[in-house]
Amino acid sequence: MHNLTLITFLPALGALIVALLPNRDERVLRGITLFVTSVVAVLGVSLFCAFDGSQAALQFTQSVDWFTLGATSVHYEMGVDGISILLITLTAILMPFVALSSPGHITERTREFLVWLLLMETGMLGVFASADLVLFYFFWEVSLVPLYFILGIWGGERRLYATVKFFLFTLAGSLLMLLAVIALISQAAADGVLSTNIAGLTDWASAAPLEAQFWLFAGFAIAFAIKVPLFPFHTWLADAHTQAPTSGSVILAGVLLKMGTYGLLRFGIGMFPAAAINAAPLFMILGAFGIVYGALLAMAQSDMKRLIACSSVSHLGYVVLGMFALTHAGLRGSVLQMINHGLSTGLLFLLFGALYERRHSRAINQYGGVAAVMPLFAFFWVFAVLSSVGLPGLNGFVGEWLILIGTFQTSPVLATLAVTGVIFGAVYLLSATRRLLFGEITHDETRSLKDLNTREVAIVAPLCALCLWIGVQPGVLIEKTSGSLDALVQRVEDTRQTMVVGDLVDPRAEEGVR
Amino acid sequence: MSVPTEHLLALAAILFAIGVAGFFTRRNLIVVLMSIELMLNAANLTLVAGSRLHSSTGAVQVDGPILVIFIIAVAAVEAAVGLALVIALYRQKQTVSLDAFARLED
Amino acid sequence: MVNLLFYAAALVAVLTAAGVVLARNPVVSVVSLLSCFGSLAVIYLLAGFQFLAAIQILVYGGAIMVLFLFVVMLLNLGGLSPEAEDRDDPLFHDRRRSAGGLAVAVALGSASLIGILRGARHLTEPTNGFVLPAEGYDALPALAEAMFTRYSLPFEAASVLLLATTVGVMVLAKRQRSAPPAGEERP
Amino acid sequence: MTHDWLWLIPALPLLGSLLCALQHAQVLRGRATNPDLQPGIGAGATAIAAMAAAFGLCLRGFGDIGGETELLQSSSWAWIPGGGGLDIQVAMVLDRLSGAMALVVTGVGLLIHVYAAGYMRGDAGYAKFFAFLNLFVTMMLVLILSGNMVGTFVGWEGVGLCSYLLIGFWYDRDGGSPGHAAQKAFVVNRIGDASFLLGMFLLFTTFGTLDYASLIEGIRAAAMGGENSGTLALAALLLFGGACGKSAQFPLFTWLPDAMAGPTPVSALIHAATMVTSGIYLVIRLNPLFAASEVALFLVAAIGAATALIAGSAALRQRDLKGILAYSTVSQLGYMFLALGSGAWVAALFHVITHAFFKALLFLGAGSVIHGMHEEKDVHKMGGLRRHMPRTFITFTCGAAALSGLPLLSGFFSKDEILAHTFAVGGAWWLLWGVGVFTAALTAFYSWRMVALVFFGEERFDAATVHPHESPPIMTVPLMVLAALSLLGGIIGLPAVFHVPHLLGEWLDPVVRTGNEILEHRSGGHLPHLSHTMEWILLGLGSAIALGCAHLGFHRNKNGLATEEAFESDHPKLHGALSDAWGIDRAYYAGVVTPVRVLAAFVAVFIDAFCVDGTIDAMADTAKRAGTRLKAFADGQVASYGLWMGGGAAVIALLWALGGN
Repeated sequence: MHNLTLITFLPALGALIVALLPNRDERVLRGITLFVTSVVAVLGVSLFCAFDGSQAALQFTQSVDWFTLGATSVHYEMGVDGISILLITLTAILMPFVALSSPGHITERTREFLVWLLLMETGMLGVFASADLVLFYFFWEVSLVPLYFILGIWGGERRLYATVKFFLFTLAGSLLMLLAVIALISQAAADGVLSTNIAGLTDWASAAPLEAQFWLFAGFAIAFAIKVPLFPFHTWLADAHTQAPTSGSVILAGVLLKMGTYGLLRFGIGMFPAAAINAAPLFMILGAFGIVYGALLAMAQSDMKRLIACSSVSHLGYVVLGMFALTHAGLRGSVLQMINHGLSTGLLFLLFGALYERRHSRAINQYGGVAAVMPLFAFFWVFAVLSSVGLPGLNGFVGEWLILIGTFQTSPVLATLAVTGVIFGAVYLLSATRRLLFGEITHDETRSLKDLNTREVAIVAPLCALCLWIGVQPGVLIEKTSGSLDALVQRVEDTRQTMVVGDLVDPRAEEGVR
Repeated sequence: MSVPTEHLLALAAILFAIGVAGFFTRRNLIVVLMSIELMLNAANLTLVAGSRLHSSTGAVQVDGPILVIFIIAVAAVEAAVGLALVIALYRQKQTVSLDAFARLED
Repeated sequence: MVNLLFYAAALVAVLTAAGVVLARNPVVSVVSLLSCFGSLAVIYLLAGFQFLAAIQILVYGGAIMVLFLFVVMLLNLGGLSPEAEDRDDPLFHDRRRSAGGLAVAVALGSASLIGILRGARHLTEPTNGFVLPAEGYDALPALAEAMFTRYSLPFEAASVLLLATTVGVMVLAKRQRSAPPAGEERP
Repeated sequence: MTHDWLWLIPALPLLGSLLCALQHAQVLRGRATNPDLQPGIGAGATAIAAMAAAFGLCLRGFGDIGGETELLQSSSWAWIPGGGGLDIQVAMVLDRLSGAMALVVTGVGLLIHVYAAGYMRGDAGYAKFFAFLNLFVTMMLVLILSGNMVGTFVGWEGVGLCSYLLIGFWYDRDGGSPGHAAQKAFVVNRIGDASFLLGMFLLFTTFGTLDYASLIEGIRAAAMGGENSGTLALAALLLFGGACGKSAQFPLFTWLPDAMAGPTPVSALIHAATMVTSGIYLVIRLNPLFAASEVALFLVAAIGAATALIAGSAALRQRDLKGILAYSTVSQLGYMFLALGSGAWVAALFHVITHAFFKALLFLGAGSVIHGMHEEKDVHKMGGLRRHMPRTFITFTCGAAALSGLPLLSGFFSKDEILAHTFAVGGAWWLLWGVGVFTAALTAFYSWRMVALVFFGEERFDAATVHPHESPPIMTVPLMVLAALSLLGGIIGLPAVFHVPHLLGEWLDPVVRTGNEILEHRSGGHLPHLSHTMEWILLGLGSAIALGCAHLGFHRNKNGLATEEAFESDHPKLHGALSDAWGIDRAYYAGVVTPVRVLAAFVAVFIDAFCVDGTIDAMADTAKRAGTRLKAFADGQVASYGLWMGGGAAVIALLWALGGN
């Protein structure tokens, strides 16, 4: 029942069916897609429920020999820990809604779109579920391709520029990571670690000499930083988000960016704790800077999708900041914030997508007074905005709060800088909301807008409910990840103990030792 | 015959160079194909020279001649296919000049 | 004496090879090449490879060159228009390319020669001359045995290749004959 | 023993809010486009019932505490398991402080709900309004009743949200200015909230807990031991920053006058009686923290006095009836902080309570006037209304009298207690006392100017189009109740010279004991104290100033606009500064808002688009240009490809031949 391979490859199977089905009726194809993604969602949730959060070890593991690279054997190995279980569940839950939203904005080449969508899900689930480095890299690349097509075929007017930019950026990151992967595997093999199993490599890498750790960490970290994206690698995101169709934006914000933060956590910090401790100040500064920088960018935007994209930069700054605070609270908040950002930004994109389908304009000043004609839309929009700005009681708050308090424990200065993000977040999102929803109706086209229909409500209402539930009961999620994160913190602390206090250690680490 | 091996090799090198020159300077596809044959023969000659050197101590080794035979077979194949293509191209463009086939997609 | 014969054959081979490349008329090229192959066959024979010499004459001279000649004839004596023939002067038309080609050829040739001459001292030539078995270096029994044992796989591959070529060439020719007019009309 | 029914206090209004929201959804579904909607009283009744039930529960809880049990506590809600010793569990705690506050919130809130049921009748968003209003009360109760700071923060931001929603309730009116006002309120509140967050983090890293009970233990130990004094002062100031945002203190008060764009009951409930007092609540709750630092205390008092003066003077020249009340509210909140900064915790809460009565009354009365005048807010276009709306007139005047501190009314006692305390602290506080007294004079003046302009003099409105009328009983009855409370509310805190017990002081004693002990400890064993004679003198002075200035304010304005116009032409600059609240709002725009916008544009256009993205595009362009150059080599000539290949081979061959052996 709890079979990772089944969950991962079910969408691919669905893609095959959709691709080969002779039936040309789009509704049937969409129905199949929705069904497959829903089944995956159910499986994902049941996996989530069955997961034991108090354990740090991988669960639901599966392993089959795959091939050998020289003396090193590569396995097809799947398994989830407390971090990936959340992201798998998020992916599985988000996809049916994306599939359900697609009739609104995908009107041509539907079959192809659905095939890419399903393949994408397999890629993303695979990234989170793989327990072998080579397999991870394989899925990482697999997940890249479908978005390339979704962006390039169904995107906006400047889609080619955005697509090429997205592809080049992520490819550059991937190649860097490939280098690091190869270096890691060969160096580990030289030490007699003859398997690409992530757990085994982690054991080797975390005990490796600092210099080796440093270079490998740099390779992985830059690759993931591009994906996250951290300043200064963030510019692809705004273009990609702006040009992508709604479903593309949702997947991008909801899951794909999380691959970067997930990687940073699992491979950056998990594998190379010593290097991570040394690099932590840099990443914390980048994260805190990203929060403010993204917020300032968002304030200056007149294009709603671009604004949401810039807010993603800001939100992911929180994730990175909390992660590299390397405290219990910071890490928990960081993981939770990944989920939260996926939900609330996904919601914003879905909602604005619904509006875009009606008016075909992304410019905020083309709207105004929408609340009067679309009260339901206004309700859900404000809800999503509040979730995004971190209102207590909704999901965003818990993550942000934990990140901030975790950061405060290591660096009060950066926490103070990050707290300004709380203010700026309110400024740009509420200002956009005001210009979108409030005031008098300024465009006649707005007057005839229809409120959300049943399908659209069916997309956003459950996600809003989820936001509320996480805000009220975040413990359910946090408990699942606590085992893994505690082990991670333990590893970091152990590393601090053993690290020579001196040349390469920053003062903070010395404090930790003390 | 007591010609030193390097003289055979030198001859092969000269023939090969002449083949290369023809290959690069001529436009007529048929002549180009012939230049290729010339180069292949130069290669054959080096094999023969080497084989003679190795077998000269008494223990005959036939690897060289066998390779030559294979090369001749492949050369025949190449000539056949090449010439068939030449004919096909000629039918399309009424010429066998390389200049006419500059663009790969044509 | 035998050596002298070799040098004579070598000279003929070089000259005819040059003729292949320099002749404007393809028919002349074909005939030159034929003579070149003939002199190479002589050299093989002199070097003690009777069977190869025979093959050289039979396959190259008998089959391949006839094929070339056939095509040249079929394509109306070379198939080049007079202007194209003018342009096909290997030395004086399009000097840039000619110069490039010649430079490459000279460079390759001289590199090979230099390499050969510099490497010659490492060759361990038999001190008391070449021992030539009566049946030559490519005695048929040995050749056949190797061909059907150690080299059976390449041998079979070669036969498959030949078969495929036969079929392929026929298809190429056939397709051209029954090709739709659209293909013919293309500029 | 746990009292889980405490959860019901916030839960009931929440339930009411949900029911109202459902009704609103029904309205939308049924007749979403009909503007002449009359949804009846269903939603209002639901909301009022929820409020009444909550009030009842608060009363019950209030009755339970005071005897042997000083506080009731519910079982906790396991909220955020943060790991590493951070485990947030929120429980509802009803102690003497939260009990008193909850009683005011639900009691005054109940009256305002009743009033609103009449005021909002006929509005298309009737049910929605009550959904928001009930949600607000929920959040306010969460703020008050939470047993730890995180729970308080939930309510803290929650009331901010409801304030946002209610200010922007009529988002499509007045050219969208309510939307702007709502946004401003939320953002300015968020600035305070950010400060609150930092203060909370600092307390957590210092004491390892966020539960009030254990925090106060920790602070007490630290303050008595003289440890961490810098940290304590910093935490106090950060939390005070949060309080400044929520309670509209200088320099963060500018949102409150704008917030009057919301419906009037909202102004009464949120921006006068309850939400804006949460900053005072927080300081009283953490009184040991503030008591531990002289700097923090003085800053609180100084900011309070400055705010009182700035806003009190601004109220003098407002023409918008609600604007006068808004600035008055800011000014009175300043008084409360002045009290807190003088260590007069009880006096602050006393003023919170009396202010809730008379300011709610004044706002509701103003609403009644505006309602009767067909949404006219300019006091210059009113006048002589006492004949048209007698009940509103009488009650409103009661409120104004209490506000201006006429002797023996509620405002008199609470304000006097504050000033007496400030005076008693001495030192630099004497200056603040002077400011307080001056502001008291201003208060009396503008209160009676307002009464005179609205209800006396000739009728300055166009009688042909405007027909002033008295409001229905559903609106006037709450006014009467509040008027009674405003007049008599002072009895809970009579001064010591009257030789009767200070009821509120005795009641709150357990809450403020620790703070007072720390104050005593710091000042070497004696709390500031006034002799009875001095207290009599201060009382007399207060009465004289109030009466005199009230007289001045009333008589100068009761006969029309002559005084107003004369002042405006005589002192145009002063008039401009006052009606503009000393230009602080504009200074904000010039000093903060515009620079941030410019910075954002600079970052977006120059740094991001030009520098960062430009670098990347330039890299791409370079690659492209190089490609264009290299394209020349790929001319499609097989021969030239071959030539290149051959050339390469030749070079390699030459290298091989010439190099090595």
